[in-house]
Amino acid sequence: MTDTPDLEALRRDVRAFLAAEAPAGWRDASRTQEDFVATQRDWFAKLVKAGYAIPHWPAAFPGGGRTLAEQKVIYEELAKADTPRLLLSFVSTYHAFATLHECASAEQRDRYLPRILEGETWCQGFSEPGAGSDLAAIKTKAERVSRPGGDVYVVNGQKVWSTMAQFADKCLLLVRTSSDGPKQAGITYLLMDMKTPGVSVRPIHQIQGDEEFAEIFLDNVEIPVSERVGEEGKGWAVAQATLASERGLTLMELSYRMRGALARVAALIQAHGHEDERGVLRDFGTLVTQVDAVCAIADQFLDNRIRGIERMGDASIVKNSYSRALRAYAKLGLRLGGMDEQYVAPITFGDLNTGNWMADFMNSYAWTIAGGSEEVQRNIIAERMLDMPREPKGWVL
Amino acid sequence: MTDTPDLEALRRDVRAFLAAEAPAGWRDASRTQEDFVATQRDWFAKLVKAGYAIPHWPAAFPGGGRTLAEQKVIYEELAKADTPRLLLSFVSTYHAFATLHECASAEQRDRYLPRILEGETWCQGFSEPGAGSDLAAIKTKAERVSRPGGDVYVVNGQKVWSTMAQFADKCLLLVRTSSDGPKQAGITYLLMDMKTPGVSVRPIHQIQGDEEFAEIFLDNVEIPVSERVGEEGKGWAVAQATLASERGLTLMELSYRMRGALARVAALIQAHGHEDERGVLRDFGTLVTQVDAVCAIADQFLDNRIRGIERMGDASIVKNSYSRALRAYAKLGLRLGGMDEQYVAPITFGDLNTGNWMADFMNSYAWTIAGGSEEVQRNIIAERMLDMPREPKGWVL
Amino acid sequence: MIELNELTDAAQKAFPADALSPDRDDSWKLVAEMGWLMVRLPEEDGGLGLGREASTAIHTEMGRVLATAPLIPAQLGLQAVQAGAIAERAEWLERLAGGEYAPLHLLPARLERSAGGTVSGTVGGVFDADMASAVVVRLPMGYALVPLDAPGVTIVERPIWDSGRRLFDLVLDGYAPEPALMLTDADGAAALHDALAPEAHLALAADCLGAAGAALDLTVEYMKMRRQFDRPIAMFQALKHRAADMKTRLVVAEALLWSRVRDAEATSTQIAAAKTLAAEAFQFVTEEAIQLHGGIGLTEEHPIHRFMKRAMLNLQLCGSPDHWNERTGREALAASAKAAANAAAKASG
Amino acid sequence: MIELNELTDAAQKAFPADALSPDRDDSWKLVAEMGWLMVRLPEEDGGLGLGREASTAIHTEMGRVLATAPLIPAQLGLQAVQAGAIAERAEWLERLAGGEYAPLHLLPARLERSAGGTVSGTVGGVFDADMASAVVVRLPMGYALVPLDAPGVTIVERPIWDSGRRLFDLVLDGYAPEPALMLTDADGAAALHDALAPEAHLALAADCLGAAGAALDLTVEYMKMRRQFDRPIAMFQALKHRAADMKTRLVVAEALLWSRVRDAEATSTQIAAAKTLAAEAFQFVTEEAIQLHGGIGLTEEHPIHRFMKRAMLNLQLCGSPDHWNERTGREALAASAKAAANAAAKASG
Repeated sequence: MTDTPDLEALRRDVRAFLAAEAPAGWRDASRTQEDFVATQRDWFAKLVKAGYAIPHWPAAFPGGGRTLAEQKVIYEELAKADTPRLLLSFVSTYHAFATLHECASAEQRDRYLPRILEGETWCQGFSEPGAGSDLAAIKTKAERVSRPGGDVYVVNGQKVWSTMAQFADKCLLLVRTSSDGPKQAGITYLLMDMKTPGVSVRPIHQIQGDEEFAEIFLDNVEIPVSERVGEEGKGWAVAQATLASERGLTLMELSYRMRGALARVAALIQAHGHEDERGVLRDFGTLVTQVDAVCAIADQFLDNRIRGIERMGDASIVKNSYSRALRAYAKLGLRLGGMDEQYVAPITFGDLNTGNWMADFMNSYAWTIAGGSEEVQRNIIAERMLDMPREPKGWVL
Repeated sequence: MTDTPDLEALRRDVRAFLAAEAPAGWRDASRTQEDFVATQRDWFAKLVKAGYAIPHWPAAFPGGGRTLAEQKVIYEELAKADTPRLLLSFVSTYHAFATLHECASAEQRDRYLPRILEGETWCQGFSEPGAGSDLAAIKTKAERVSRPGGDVYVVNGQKVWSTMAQFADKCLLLVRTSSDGPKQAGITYLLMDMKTPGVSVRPIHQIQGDEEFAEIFLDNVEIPVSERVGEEGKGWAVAQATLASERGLTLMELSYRMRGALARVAALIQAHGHEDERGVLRDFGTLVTQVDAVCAIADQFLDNRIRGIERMGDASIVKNSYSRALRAYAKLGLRLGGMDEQYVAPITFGDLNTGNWMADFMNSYAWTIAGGSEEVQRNIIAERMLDMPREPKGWVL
Repeated sequence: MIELNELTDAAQKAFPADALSPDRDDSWKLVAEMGWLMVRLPEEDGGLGLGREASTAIHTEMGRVLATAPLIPAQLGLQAVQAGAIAERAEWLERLAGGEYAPLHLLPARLERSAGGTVSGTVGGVFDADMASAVVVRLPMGYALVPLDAPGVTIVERPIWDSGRRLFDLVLDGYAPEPALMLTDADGAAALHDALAPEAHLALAADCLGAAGAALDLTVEYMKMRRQFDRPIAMFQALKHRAADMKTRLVVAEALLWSRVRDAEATSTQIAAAKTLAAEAFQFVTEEAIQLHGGIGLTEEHPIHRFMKRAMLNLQLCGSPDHWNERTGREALAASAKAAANAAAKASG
Repeated sequence: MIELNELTDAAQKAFPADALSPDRDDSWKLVAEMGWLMVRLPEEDGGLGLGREASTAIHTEMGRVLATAPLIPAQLGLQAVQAGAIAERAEWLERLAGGEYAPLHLLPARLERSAGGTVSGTVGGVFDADMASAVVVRLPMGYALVPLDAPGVTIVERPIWDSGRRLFDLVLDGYAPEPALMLTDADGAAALHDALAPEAHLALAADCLGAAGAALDLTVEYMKMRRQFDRPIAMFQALKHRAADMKTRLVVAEALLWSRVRDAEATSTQIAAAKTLAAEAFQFVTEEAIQLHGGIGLTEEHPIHRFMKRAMLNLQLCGSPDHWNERTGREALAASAKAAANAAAKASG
């Protein structure tokens, strides 16, 4: 879609802000987890101040009340200016916000939302070792117990794949309060302070050397019943609101960033003197078109949302085509880089351009596995867009 | 395996025969179905006379009694000399032979086997429109009825994908004599004369212009009970013998033929002046190695059979790797040939080298679809070689 | 202004999805009646003056039914005449917009010019020359209308696998071009070619994606209907996932096409890349479609093979994927080098 | 003569499949004790005099456990010394067969020779230089044993993603080659290279396929154990079919490798092609393995990532797939042209 005059004005404002304030050299300043966290906090605070951190929040918050079209303009510009992605505050501003805004009590909302803007960060305690694609299979158990200060849930279990839980202040926690009936029915949604006794966090050592995720161990953790969102046993519906909170902006942003990063492949071709070999240019051209097409579909997805004509399954198409293009991008880099890429190089945390193609290649798996695996997305596309039959429900071994 | 002195001697004999007798220009002489059939009959008769047509038959037949190692030598040499494949007599010398030899009565055997050497040809009436990969689902119905000359089966139904049934004298026919119990249990195996009243044959127009297969319509066809092979209701076991009759020689032969046919791709590269474009040579080299590997696996499969160490699933690996290589071969030819290949050219029947890459490409689907589709082979590989679980048997909608 | 979905609706009514490969001559009449020949013709020339979106929508629908009428070469021929400067331009435009047929050839011409100024050789890829009054040809001296009844001009049909289309060679043997029918001179030919190429690519891309969509629909329908092992084969996850990948390739190629249709600044290589992606998606969808149809897909009884044959033809028209992917890579590399040089200059300046 | 399966059994006992990445120094001792360093050494030189089949069997088993001991460069170094003509050849061979380590470097050397005859520059891809007494290096003047304690010789470790292997640069700074340690002269270097290259490719191919087999085993085991949606994920047809394709790629690459091992007439390019196919199969298997393991495959807790990292490294050692596939195509094209010319000559003669 073409910008309206309002959008054009916004775009100019964002560009002016970025020209003045976009952090330079942040990649080199994000070589350790600590430096990465500091860079993230600093950039988030700047964006909050400028009014571009939470465009999707209600107008009551400074910088909020933006339309989706406006949000798109902001993210496009952030991507084109190659600024750091807001990874540390992502769960807070999207998942925690959506949960609090749509499902929590007024008291909970008023307590927690302002603190997010002050830098309080949230993590998500959803997945478990036995519950990945099959999230409803969670086993972390919560028992309601009376205490002098009011009833609490006593929680025991283990969560995994919790993004940056090691730096989080708060946690969106799914627990099982009942084992009767369909597995979705016994799930309850709690807000947990990460400093509560019995909570321990262990970062997960990832194969590319990053520690983006953590495990959370819960050992008789007591959470006041007042921290429950929605009714007991109705947590599954709240979780859906949490998961639906991100409206395609991320993949649009990432697609644009991948397009920008094609310059890295080009530089590799030039550095290795591959220009004259038709196979290489052909493969590079194929990748360029693939990435352009992913940008186009991500763009179209948001435009359709803005116009209210999104279809079931569209998001799965965007995710699968993005993740495949990212894999192809990393593999071409790996192939052209040859032996050089087999040596370990310092990486930049939280970037699709880590500085080493092996690390980029490994990172690309996060997109085919996490957030609904490639296979789960294929099921969704086949069943919801092509109306193909689901596997029978009563399928038991 | 290296040839023993006996095998070496056989190889020399075959080569000498081929140097003298291998038909020249058979491709140009097989541009119509009629010419193709004539070429086939002629070449089969020559091979019968020379003693190379039925090496797998018992020694009582002239040219029979060969070991599998000897058979392999013969087929290798037939492939290397680029002789016509024995398509018209294939069902007769393998499927009909195995059925008659292993499962039929002495009377049936003595009546039909010698006639095959005289040129009588058989076709196979197994698949039906509703029973392809799921062969046991056949519906062609046979009812036993008394007749003055003896009981007969009255058969009604339709068969499909019957290779060259339009030229066949006889048919190996699967019919349903009972609908009770497991679907395999009600199947009976009959030998049918194609000239019986009520039999009509309609060649299938294939998308590449060939008519290799036909449909057989059966309208109150009366087949004497004496033409039954095995007991009534025990036809499924006989059918397994029929289907198992071909012991990997075909794919070995075809793989060697594909290796020979790589010269066509090379000629295309030279004709179009693609030599200097690295991408083309890279892709050609990848294909060459793929085809060499298929020859190696087909070879190894036969060697393992000869040594008695074949494993479950081996045949599926050979079939899937051959069919994928054939597809890749045809697609590279199609790609390098460019627009030229879009024009219809006269094709050679029954050859992987038809003279037009579009036709070759279409032919390649026969190998991923017929004789157990690629997907069925994948199931077999996963279940029998990797011991992965089958889908539950009681899976009903 | 006509809305896009109105055009699409009208096209679907005129060419219903269940009537594949509709009769060529009937289709041609219908196409002329619907005014589609003059969709892109400017209003000042008596046309509808619609943009790329309109023609893309129409070509998509024509692709969907495996159109046999040569709308694409006709549109291009008309655009060539419109851009040309012949004396009887207005008359030609009126005749062509009304249903007379003068296609642009879609494959290279291999022509030689004699000392006397006549031209001999073969012009490839003329669609349905049997119904043409003239062909717009790139001659050595520029683009020209070559009347089929002129001396030294013959046509030779060359059957192709895609039996829904008819391709001819236009054979020139000492043909003397008429000065009054020269649309451009030799210098102007390159400019006209550059103007027509994106139009050809957009039209072919739309044709590919309309047809790919129809092939996917047929396949999904077949998978839901065809039963093996007591269930529809659409229930086998391995097959279901392949259908999902077909859908994904198709939708992504559509998104790129429409973004380029709407991007007035897209380069001709970028537009050719959209056609390449569309043709490759069409090829992928139809290759999978044949396999998923099993045996029936290998017979002429079932129409799915016609989609595959069209896919293979479309892949080759106006440049192969190899050609355009390499060009895309080369241009992206050059652009990237330039950007890097600019950035370096800025940093040091 | 030792039977192949005896060798394999002994190797599997010494290096059991469940002890991945066994300690390097322990492994090295074991390898020396088992006599594997002298497997290919001719009997007249005090070795076992076994052929390619034996070393292929051993390297397959070492691949299976993701060996950390540098048997491949050691074998190649020993073969280079064996083929060389130095005065103390017998003593060197005895020491090397007994466990002293003098690897061949597996990546190119970028060296310059000074006017005075000294050599400077970097020799890439020296495995485990920290335990070597000397390195067999291709110097500008021929292959030589370069002692690590010689003046002007230093080693620099360069960490790689495959943490089960240790790679060093050998840095020469005005190193004066000792004439007594020259294995070949400049002319003989090419011949020795051509003799060693197939050995290197066969060893790496075996390493790839042993490891790919182990990666597939781990994956299949995981798929049978891991449950989602109330069933083992091995029961999902789409995933099951992917495992079948992994098995197919692996078995086919194995067949090609063994056919080339046993074919005394296989050219060095044909052997490199078998390594390329093996490395590509290993890459394919491990890429799929990571996906099929889901999240756990992305953590260092689970060993599957180590297979993937080794696959990526092996792909680059001794020439990339791009390089060898192109070479294979070029040679096949030349052979085909020659055969066609011969046939034509025969027909006309």
